[in-house]
Amino acid sequence: MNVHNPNFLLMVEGLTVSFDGFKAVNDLSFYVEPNECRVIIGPNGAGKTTVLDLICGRTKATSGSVNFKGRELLSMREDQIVHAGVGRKFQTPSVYEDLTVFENLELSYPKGHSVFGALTFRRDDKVKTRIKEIAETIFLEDLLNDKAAYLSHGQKQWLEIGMLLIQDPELLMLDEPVAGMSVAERKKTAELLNRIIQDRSVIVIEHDMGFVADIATRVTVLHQGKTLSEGSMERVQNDPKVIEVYLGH
Amino acid sequence: MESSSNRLFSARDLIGFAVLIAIIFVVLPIALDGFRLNLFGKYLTYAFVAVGLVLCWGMGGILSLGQGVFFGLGGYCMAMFLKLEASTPENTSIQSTPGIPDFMDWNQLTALPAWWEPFNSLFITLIAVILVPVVFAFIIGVAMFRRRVGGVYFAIITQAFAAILTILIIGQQGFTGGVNGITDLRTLKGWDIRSEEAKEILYFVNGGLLIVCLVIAQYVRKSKLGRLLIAMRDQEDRVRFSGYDVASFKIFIFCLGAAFAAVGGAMFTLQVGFMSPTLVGIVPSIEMVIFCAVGGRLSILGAVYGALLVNWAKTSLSESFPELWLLGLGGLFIAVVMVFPNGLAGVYAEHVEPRLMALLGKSKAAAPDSAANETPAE
Amino acid sequence: MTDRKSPKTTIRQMPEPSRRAFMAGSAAMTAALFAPKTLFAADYPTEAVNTTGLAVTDDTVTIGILHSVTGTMAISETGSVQAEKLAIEQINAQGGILGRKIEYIQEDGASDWPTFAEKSRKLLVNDKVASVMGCWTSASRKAVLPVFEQFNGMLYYPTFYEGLEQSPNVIYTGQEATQQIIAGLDWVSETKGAKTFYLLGSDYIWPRTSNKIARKHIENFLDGAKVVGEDYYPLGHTQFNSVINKIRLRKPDVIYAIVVGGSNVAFYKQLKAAGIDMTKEAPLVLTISVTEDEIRGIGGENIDGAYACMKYFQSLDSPNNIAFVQAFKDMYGEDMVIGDVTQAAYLGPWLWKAAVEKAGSFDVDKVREAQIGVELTNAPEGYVKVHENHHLWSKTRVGLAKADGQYEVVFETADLVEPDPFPEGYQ
Amino acid sequence: MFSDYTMNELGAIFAMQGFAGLILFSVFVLMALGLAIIFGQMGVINMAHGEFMILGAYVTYLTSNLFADYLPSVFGLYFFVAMILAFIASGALGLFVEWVMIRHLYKRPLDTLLATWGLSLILQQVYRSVFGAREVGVSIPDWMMGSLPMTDMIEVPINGIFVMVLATGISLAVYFMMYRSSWGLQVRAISQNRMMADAVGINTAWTDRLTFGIGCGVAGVAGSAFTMIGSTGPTAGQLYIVDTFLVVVFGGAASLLGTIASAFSISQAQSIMEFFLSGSMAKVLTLLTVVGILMIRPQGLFTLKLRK
Repeated sequence: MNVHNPNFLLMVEGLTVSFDGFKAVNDLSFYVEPNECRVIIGPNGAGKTTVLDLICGRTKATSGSVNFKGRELLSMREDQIVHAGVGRKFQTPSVYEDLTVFENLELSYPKGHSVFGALTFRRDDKVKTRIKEIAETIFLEDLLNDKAAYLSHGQKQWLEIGMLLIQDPELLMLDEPVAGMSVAERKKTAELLNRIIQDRSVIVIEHDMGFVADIATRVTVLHQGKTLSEGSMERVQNDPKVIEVYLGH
Repeated sequence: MESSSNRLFSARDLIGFAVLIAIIFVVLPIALDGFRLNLFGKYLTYAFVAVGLVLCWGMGGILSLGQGVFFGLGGYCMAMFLKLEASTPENTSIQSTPGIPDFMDWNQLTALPAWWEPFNSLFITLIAVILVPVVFAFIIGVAMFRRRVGGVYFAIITQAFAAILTILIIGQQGFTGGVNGITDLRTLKGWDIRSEEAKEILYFVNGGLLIVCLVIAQYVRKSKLGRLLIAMRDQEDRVRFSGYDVASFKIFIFCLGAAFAAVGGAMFTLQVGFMSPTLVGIVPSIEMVIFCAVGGRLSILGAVYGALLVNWAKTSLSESFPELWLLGLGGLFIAVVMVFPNGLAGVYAEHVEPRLMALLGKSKAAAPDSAANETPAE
Repeated sequence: MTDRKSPKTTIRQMPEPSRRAFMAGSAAMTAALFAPKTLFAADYPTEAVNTTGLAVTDDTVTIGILHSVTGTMAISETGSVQAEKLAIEQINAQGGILGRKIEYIQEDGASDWPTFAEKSRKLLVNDKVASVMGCWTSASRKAVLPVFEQFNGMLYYPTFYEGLEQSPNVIYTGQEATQQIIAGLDWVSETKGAKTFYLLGSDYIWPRTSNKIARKHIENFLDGAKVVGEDYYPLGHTQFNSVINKIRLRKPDVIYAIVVGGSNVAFYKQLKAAGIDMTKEAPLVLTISVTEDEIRGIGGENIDGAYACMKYFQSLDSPNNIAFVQAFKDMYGEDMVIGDVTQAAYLGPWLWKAAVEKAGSFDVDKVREAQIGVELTNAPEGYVKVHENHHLWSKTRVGLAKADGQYEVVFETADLVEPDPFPEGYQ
Repeated sequence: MFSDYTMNELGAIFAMQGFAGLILFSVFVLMALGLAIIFGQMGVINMAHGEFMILGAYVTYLTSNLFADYLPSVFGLYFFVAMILAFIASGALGLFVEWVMIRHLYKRPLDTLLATWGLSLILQQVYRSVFGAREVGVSIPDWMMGSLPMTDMIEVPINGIFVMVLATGISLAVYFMMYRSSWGLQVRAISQNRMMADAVGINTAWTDRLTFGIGCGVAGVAGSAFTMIGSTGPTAGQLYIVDTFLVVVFGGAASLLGTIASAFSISQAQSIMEFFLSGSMAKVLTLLTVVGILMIRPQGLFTLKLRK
């Protein structure tokens, strides 16, 4: 079961978590290929965010297995999972409001992550160049010295995406990246996401169907902690079970 | 900003440090007589703790109500050495067992306990002053932070440690001197620490060590670790998912705070001439937090002024209005929390500095005057 | 039986000459208090009586009062401050010392030992006070002791304490442990036939040392008596049901209690509630830590029937004491009570005055020398005399606690008990 | 150590020791209930908890004096009046403190700790100025000071029974308020999701104030009851604070049942150890055990597993 199939980057098998008897995720299995963009959809309370929490170690699973490039993630600490190559963006933008945009990105730069490393970390040209590069990608190159607290909601979302990009993860997990954005921001974000998902695997939770259709390689529909349907956007949209619980209401 | 914050001292920091150094090494020694200077030396030992709290609490969000434990452990290590030196067979000839500390004799001990033996050596003592509290902090830190205990729970558990250590020291009086503490300390390697010159020299040594600690604190603050602490305080999960082992950073900063407190404790013993469990307990530990809060929980220099101001106010208020002192201290706690959450440093940054800038147009001329406002005038 | 009269343990008598002096001097000294011979400052020029730069002017002399006015110890130390101020006022009313009025600087030790050390330094170094009345706990005394020795100050310390100390810079106006303990144990053994003792105390040096002395005395010098239990609780502990059960199990004749502070209140209330009736003979309670002051907190009805052993009780029926109690109440109110320590604190300024006048100087070295052998014949507790070990010769008394919060004196030693801060048989 | 005693004696002692443990348990429950409400439901750390208790004790003292002066015939009953007055006085002070101070600090729990510590210093000084530095003696009605002989060996202190009955009564009252009243529902709703509670029309400001007031009032009743067993002085409240917090934290802050279970285990452990060891070491060992367990299980004995 734990043998890694090189066809898949991530293998989730039999994943279950129970909160005082309530099974938020129940015997869930799915597989993500390299360079695939998987979108998870489902009604509220289906367990979408919990699945991401389980993969990145934020919530401890009751049973099951999450295999990433041959390594079992369930027994690893959050920071070790990050170093293994998994990046996670939260639903509400979580950036360091007391620090500048530059410092936000710098903290995510994949160097100096031990105590000693952090004490001796030098802000050299390589670091600066890389931060500028990322800042341009996320449309914040002019705001590098502003405190993150002063950014708009959409800009904070971008900043958080940028903080993930600088880590250059192989698997990127995004929880509702366009929620709460204006139409213009949403367009820009879609453009941004389309660019950054090119050379990595991505798992996205999203409600906006137009957006989903735009980016998804495959779609997984969750319902009450289980897979209801899986496949291409077209196939899922035409699945009567899905229409019943989610799309049709 | 990118470039300036990369340097250890910005121009503003430099001025701040220069002013503090001038106050500690020039203004106070000139303005104060020997007695008052020794008092300010004592206040400055609390500043070590307050600076450590700025790093732990202000920046890292870890509120320890047990800093007195580390202050006390450092102080006790130092006191044990000095007590052994003071307990020569000649000085203690009246005892049934000459040559051991007096309180051991009163408690029927007839030989020095084995764990006192290393404290015959100054070298080992100096190592122990730092190491014992740091190891203790490390054990607490690993146990608590690995299990993600934080916030109020951490505060209450550290408070319990302060209570436990106090009861233990008092209960084991044959080994610790009990409620009296370790008193009547006389010489350090033959040098009489009670004389006026010694007290003056100790004051300057104390000031020097404080500056060293401040520079270390400044380095930590300016390093990436400093920014990480703030990041952890506000968005612990985000830091974790940026690939940091949050617990190890918390353990580090908690141990660093403990080390600072321990140095303060050892200097306290040297300057005041004794160590007692009243400096270990809950009340002094909470008072140390208030020194930090009054100075400004985010400003390492502010913490020093906070420790000086509160203690100076305590001494002078309790000289003239002993009954009012508690009301004043209580009011100060509430005022700092409710009205000035950033303490003196916040008041300075928000009100004093901009006005001075506007008045003088130049920061260089402005800083010394304004810092003087923060300093208790004597 | 032969052991009992071992020279180390019996209550030693005053040396004969002193006793004669006492008899003869008694009347004269009493008169001195009420009709003092007036000394004029002009006869004692300042530069002659003060060669070491103390705070002495042509018409005033400044002393220090150093007690806790705030913090947990304020409860106990308030009485001492009041007594010292009363003594100073009375001395001033009689014309002061060497024609100089006493002024005082009061400092608050705030129940915090480093603060005591700091304030004592201030009093001695900055204020140059001629002497200090102060301290209550042993810890505070230990903290200030090196300061007094370094700057050659003079401290009058009022509390009964554990002994094991004899500083040239302290006059101990309260009893040291052997003075207070042994007479009481002998009394309870002789008159009550007590054989078994349960020792109990708050966990710090005074109760532990006192119980150590008590245990040695019980085991070595009381015939067939033994200690059946010994227990210590942290300061401020308020739950004594477990120890009360232990006491029931061991059935001692005497519960020997040295509990202090707030714990006292809890202990006696719980003892009473547990049905241990102290007015009955066994077990009886003998304490050395409850003065009339403490009873106010405990409540007289809760300690009714217990015995206390100390040198002074407010109910002492002598003209000296009646006058003292009246003066105290006139100054501080009718509802005031006076305990052993309060009375001992009252002695401080008087002892110092006597020594200064004997020396004809305020200089600490001369006062110290003159202090030895100084007598007060009209002290509230009766006759006292300063021993060369800086403690006082004094009588020890046993009082029976009454529901009204006073003690009835049921026993007093025939002779003055010699202070013995380093008792050899008890180490 | 038991060889000298008969089985009969030993049985009696163990029975009484068990009872001593139960009294200690009741004392802990009384101390901790008020704090459990405030800390558990509101997340506020009230370091002045002990001073609220002492306020109740002083109210009891005043009431006893009043009865002794004006109603000596019914003096035996004053205690019940005193407890109600203590609840009202401490509760009213609690309401006031919440309004002036606490409500501004809900987002900063660590700061409530500092501010309430300041409050405790102020209250101590006020007590000292009003009632004097000395402890006051509260006269307890005679019927409460004594013991009931169960067998010729076993005696049970009446005030112990009183404390136990009171602890049970107040626990039940708090339980019904928290889990059977609409106020309790509101409090629990707020503690779980303040914004949502606000949105569905719960007057969160008033509910908070009332919660804080009731927590303080319960502390006042506890203080009133403790005049039977402890001392009443300006600084007496400080004695309770560490024990109280440990009981609440050890139980798992949000759980009333946890507080009671933790009070039970800590009191039994302490009471048993006190019997075999010296009191000081028993205390140290108890505290160390509690802290040790908290390190292994920081969430306390009872917690809800929540989905973050």
